[in-house]
Amino acid sequence: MDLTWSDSEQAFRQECRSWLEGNVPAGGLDSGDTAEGFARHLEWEHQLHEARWSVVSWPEAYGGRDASLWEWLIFEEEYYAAGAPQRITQNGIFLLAPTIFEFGTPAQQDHYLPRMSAARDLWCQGWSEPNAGSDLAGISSRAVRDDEAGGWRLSGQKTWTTRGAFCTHLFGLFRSDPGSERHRGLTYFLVPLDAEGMTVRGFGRLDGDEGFAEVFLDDVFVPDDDGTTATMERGGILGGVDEGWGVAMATTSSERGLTLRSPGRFRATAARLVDLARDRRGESADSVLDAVTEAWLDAEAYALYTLADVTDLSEGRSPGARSSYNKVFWSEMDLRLHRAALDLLGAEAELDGGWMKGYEFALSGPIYAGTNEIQRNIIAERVLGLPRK
Amino acid sequence: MDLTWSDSEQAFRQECRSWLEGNVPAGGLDSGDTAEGFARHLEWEHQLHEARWSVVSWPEAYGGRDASLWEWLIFEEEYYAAGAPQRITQNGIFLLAPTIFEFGTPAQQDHYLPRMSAARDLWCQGWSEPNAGSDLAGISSRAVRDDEAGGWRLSGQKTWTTRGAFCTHLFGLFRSDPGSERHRGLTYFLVPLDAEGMTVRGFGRLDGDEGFAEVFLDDVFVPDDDGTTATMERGGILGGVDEGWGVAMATTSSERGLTLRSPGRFRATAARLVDLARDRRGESADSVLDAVTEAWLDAEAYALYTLADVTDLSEGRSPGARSSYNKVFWSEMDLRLHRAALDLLGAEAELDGGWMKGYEFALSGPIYAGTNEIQRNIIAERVLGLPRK
Amino acid sequence: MRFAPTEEQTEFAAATGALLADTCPPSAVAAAWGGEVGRHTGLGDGDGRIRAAWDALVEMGVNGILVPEQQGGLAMSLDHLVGVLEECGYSALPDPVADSAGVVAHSLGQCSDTAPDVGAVNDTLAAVAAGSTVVSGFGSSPLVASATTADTLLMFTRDPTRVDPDAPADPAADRVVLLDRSEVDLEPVESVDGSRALARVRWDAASGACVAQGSAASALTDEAFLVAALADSALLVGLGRAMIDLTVSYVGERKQFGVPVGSFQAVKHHLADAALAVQFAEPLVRNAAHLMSGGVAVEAPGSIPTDSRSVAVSAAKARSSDAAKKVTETALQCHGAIGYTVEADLHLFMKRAWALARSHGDSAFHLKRVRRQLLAG
Amino acid sequence: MRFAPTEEQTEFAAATGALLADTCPPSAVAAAWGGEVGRHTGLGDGDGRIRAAWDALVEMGVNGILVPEQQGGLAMSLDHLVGVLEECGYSALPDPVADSAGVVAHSLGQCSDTAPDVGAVNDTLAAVAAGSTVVSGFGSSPLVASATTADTLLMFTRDPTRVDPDAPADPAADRVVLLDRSEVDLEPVESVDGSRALARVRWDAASGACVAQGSAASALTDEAFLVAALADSALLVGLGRAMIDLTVSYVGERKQFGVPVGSFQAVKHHLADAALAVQFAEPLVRNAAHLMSGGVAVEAPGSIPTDSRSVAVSAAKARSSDAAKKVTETALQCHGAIGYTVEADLHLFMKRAWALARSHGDSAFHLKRVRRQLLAG
Repeated sequence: MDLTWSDSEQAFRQECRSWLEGNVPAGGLDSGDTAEGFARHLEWEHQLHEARWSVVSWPEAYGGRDASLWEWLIFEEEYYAAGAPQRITQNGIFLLAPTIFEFGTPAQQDHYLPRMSAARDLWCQGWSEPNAGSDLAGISSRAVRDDEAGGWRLSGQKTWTTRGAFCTHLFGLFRSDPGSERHRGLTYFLVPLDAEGMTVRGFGRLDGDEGFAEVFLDDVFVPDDDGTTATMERGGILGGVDEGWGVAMATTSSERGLTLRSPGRFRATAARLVDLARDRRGESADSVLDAVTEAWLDAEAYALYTLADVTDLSEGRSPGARSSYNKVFWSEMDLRLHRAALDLLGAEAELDGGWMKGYEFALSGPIYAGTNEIQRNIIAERVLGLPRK
Repeated sequence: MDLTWSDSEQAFRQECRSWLEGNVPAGGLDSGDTAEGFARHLEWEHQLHEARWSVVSWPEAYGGRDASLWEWLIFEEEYYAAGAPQRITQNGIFLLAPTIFEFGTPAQQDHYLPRMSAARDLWCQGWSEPNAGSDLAGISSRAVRDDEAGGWRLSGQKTWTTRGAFCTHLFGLFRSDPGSERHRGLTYFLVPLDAEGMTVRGFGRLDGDEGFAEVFLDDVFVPDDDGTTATMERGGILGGVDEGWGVAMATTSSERGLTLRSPGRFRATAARLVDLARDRRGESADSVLDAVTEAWLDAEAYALYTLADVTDLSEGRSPGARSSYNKVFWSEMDLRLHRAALDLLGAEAELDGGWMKGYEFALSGPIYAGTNEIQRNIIAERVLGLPRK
Repeated sequence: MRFAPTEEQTEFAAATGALLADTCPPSAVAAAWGGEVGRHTGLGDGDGRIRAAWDALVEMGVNGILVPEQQGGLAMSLDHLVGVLEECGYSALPDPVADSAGVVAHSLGQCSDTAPDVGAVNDTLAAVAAGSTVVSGFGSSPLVASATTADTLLMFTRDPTRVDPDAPADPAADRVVLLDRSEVDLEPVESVDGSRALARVRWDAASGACVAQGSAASALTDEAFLVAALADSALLVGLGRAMIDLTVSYVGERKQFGVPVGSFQAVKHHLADAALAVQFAEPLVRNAAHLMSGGVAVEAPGSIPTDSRSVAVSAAKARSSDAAKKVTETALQCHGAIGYTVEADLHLFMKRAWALARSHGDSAFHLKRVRRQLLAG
Repeated sequence: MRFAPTEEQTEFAAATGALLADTCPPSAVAAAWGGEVGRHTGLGDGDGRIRAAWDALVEMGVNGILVPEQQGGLAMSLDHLVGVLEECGYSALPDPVADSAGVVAHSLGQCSDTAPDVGAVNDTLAAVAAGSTVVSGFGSSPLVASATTADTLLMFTRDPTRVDPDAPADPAADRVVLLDRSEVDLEPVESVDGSRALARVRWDAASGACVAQGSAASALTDEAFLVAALADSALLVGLGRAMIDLTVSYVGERKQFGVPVGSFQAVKHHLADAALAVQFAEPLVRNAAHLMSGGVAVEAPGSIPTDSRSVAVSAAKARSSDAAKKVTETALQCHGAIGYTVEADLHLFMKRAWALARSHGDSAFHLKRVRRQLLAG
């Protein structure tokens, strides 16, 4: 065990902290899930990119700093501790980029990644459909081969597309083999939201923000890849035709994807919670102060757990089974953190402030990216080895 | 609403209280699940019977007092509040007797019930088998027809038979139709434990008491009922041949069976818990005192819930769905009560005292009489109406 | 011994439920947020009222349940009212029935002979029965729902949730007054529940019609606070039931992996636990209502000597708040993503529950009150 | 930055685990209760020792992990020991390794130069490394496991769980001494875990060899208490893992309704939750061990200033105790009736967990310690 940071890591932290101190907008930004808020967030993303903080762990060629996993953790800690804005580019960077790194052609990487890091292309995910939520393999949106035009025609409906109303591009799975069922015969498509035949309808999230969208595709054409920029601008395929499931799954469990959610965000929330509790100590019941303490302990435990994961990854060992536990823990911890805050606020909790908004947001954690019920099945079956049937 | 007791109920309570004050053994009795303890408990049961307190709600002819459900509740409250001994006759009185009342012939009723109320026959249940625990319909012990001898021959193995090592009789289900499966083809038998071919092996419960037994049946003969005492002494059948499942189920959901567990026991435990908490207030953490308060609230809520159930029953309405909630609640409440007590005791909790024994006993609550997982399925499917498949 | 509503009470509540099913469907609740019905893209600009429901309830006599006959009321008890309030919760009615017909009617009824300004008290009681909207607030600048549309406000100088029980405030300083809406300073504030039409009320304790002062005001404040917490509890039980029903209905239809979501054991057990919480909260609410109606507590051996009314109400509020909060999270999780939108009705109920669970003392506050009494001796 | 045991530590722990799998199977633990192996019909009359396991551990050097080289030890750290203790927990070893090799060796090592009776301290350290059994107790008449077979007892006058943190005891009154077993008064008492061989120890603080007194004794008491709580935590993590493994194995085989019990979603989720609790307790234990070994805490922005060693140990003990208690109930529920008997091995692990979860401060005590530091500023 050695829980100290190296000199270069310390320097990285210092550089990061200084920049954030000088640049994070005072008072924060409004939600990135409203049209006005999104525009301001976009400016912020451009600012991050210019200072090369938008994708620290990426190669320099794509706008990154070739940062190590440890440095990425440091960046995240500093970012959240500074109260910096939520990342509207997150779905692209965390969910799509690892897939492009692994399955994209060199030309695709060169085309898409710099535009993503610069927040020129803004990606939303197109996994869910009205009848394919938890059951992702239930996808029925289809890709029909058009040999004559040399490409594919996409039709169907995607939904619960976070920030779909404001993004520029969509990535998602489409059924390319019409006779296929379940996981087979799906292809991973990239497609611009301004393509002909595409309709985006924003709708209200729980907190009232227009964060979600339904995306209707009516014969949207995606040309075959000829390696040219002009074609790639009209979309493309990641990995092979009919191999979309494997492509998508390979990176949903990526260490930089959703399973390794950086502890910085939760520790920052925990620190704010402790501040609130100190303010309200005198008027709060013991049970609430205990709940605050438990939630803070959660954040500590999660941070340490993550250090163990990153140690494994950095030393070339797969954390494997361990990572299955992460999503259940962080999503339920996030709820505990926010519940404790609302209980500190008492009658004032219903005011539509940061903690209530944060609670509403946290409520989505146990649902998205595989409900926690599915995650618990995975823990039981794949980690503990209980029988599937 | 009228939460007062009538004059006659008050008088009943007073009579009950006076008798208990004069008769409950000071300092209590040792566990009824050891050989020595059982003998002392048996004396106590005889004492109860002589004063007509063993089965207050039964007809006077069978040793009861024709008490109303309200009076039964009062008796239970007073009994537990007085710290009177656990009832070793409980399995017969709560599980078997309602079945005899409903399905027994008049001769069976006249034979078995007075002997049960007098604690001359001591009944243990023979539901579970090594491969039929939660899945009661998985019973494989069999009853083979012997026309020549005029009766049935029982073989197989029953297990987790509470106090089987000390009882005199067993009631349980046996597969009488060899070609039958699951719930069909079972018959409800009564059989003395001293019958030829019967072997009882006691084994240790979690708390170390020899409370459980395995009962091995090897060609145990049960003669056909000819209405004579001599025959009934050798056992018999309740309800029809091959109709055992319906017979057993009709009364496992009986209001006097396990679903309506009287609140007296839990309120008495809660009162002792509060006493302990007052003693240890100064040295206990807030979270433990909160847990005490929550557990006490559970007992209050359960007592009130039961009053609503008994009101329905007394006025001829079936509490129906409501009663499905009872078992899950009281069994988990019993755990909360005991956990809180152990936490008050801190390092002294591991001493093998009353609270630890009580905790160990409480741990069986969520398992027996249909695990709480099965109970929750029932709530979801039969009460809330969720789809079975 | 009889632990059940009377037949009359059961029928009255059922009639209220039927009336609200007609006049207060989820679309009407959504409309009370303001904006386009069923589409909420921000906080509401509605006034938190469903006039058709209110008028129908007034006509039925609900608002006068606790009002004495002399003032045109039904002179019934809180026992009677809680069944009605459960129905109001069940349909997420945003109108302030609990306040007007509950806290206000009960409080004014307590001092219709003794108030310094008996005239104002009795006029207001009569107005309540006739459909006037009177809401209540505790403390010098409380958050009050529906204040912006209220005719009158019943204000208490002391907020019992803000007082250290180890150092109780001076009873002589307490004062209770009736104020016209024009006499107070209203600052509308955004609640997570847009139909709450929440406002912060600032007021001058020296103004208005005096209902009680000194020790009488102190006793009245404690009493009114108990009624307020009890009324919230009844609403929360109704909200809990409604969310369970909504969810059961949804998961019975929604299919994933080729089967209804409701057939998964995890979903079944989540909902069974939610139902358990509501089931065992309700008797505490009914018991508290009975005691607050002057009923005698159940006598049982070994009962802990407590101020049974106060403990009973705190028990009801603690458990109904916890149950309702638990149900919101269960309902949302079982709905999945659709529950996380304002396209589904669920959010109307959840947000109300979040607000009420913490109004007039949250579960932690009330648990502490119970603990204090229970472990004091 | 590196949050993982060294390769050497991992290998040492694995070797310990392999050794214990041989020498400390459940049947041996059952035998340590006394009575017929595998049949417990009452509390044990065994002495709570598995000599073969103890001797093998001594030979391997486990008992001397914390003992300085001059006294024949390995002069390693608590970092090293916790991995070994997790293995001891995993096999439910009843022998007092945590006490002898942990609390005692660490405490005596802290004052091998400064103790009033340096000779006794160093002799005892050497004896520990060589396999002598030394156990510890806090307070004037503590419960001490394995006291009846111990050669020596390290006794602390102050029990930190019994002191009101608002009115700390007078440090000058503290005293720490070493006593031969013959110098104390042992009253065997029944523990729920028959292999604990528990006794109440009454002793005279003026007797024995003085290890520390006054402020040095006070500091040593606090330090020893942290090590004791940490050692319990490591054992609890091991016990938790063992019970999960036992249960997974059982429910994979046991069939009901024609399928393995482990295929029911409710059972899966129970076990997933149990595993989650243990997974996220373990890093807290490792972190606490690191800090107690002199390691520096992770630096992160916005960290709350706390006494990091004390908070880290309390965090570890609180979470490992809660996790282990949760696992006992889950394991029993998933086993069903067989778990409720002494025929299954499970009870040996559960009962140990119940005892250790509440020794040296239970989760409520340690949570309060964390809360006090966290919310003080």
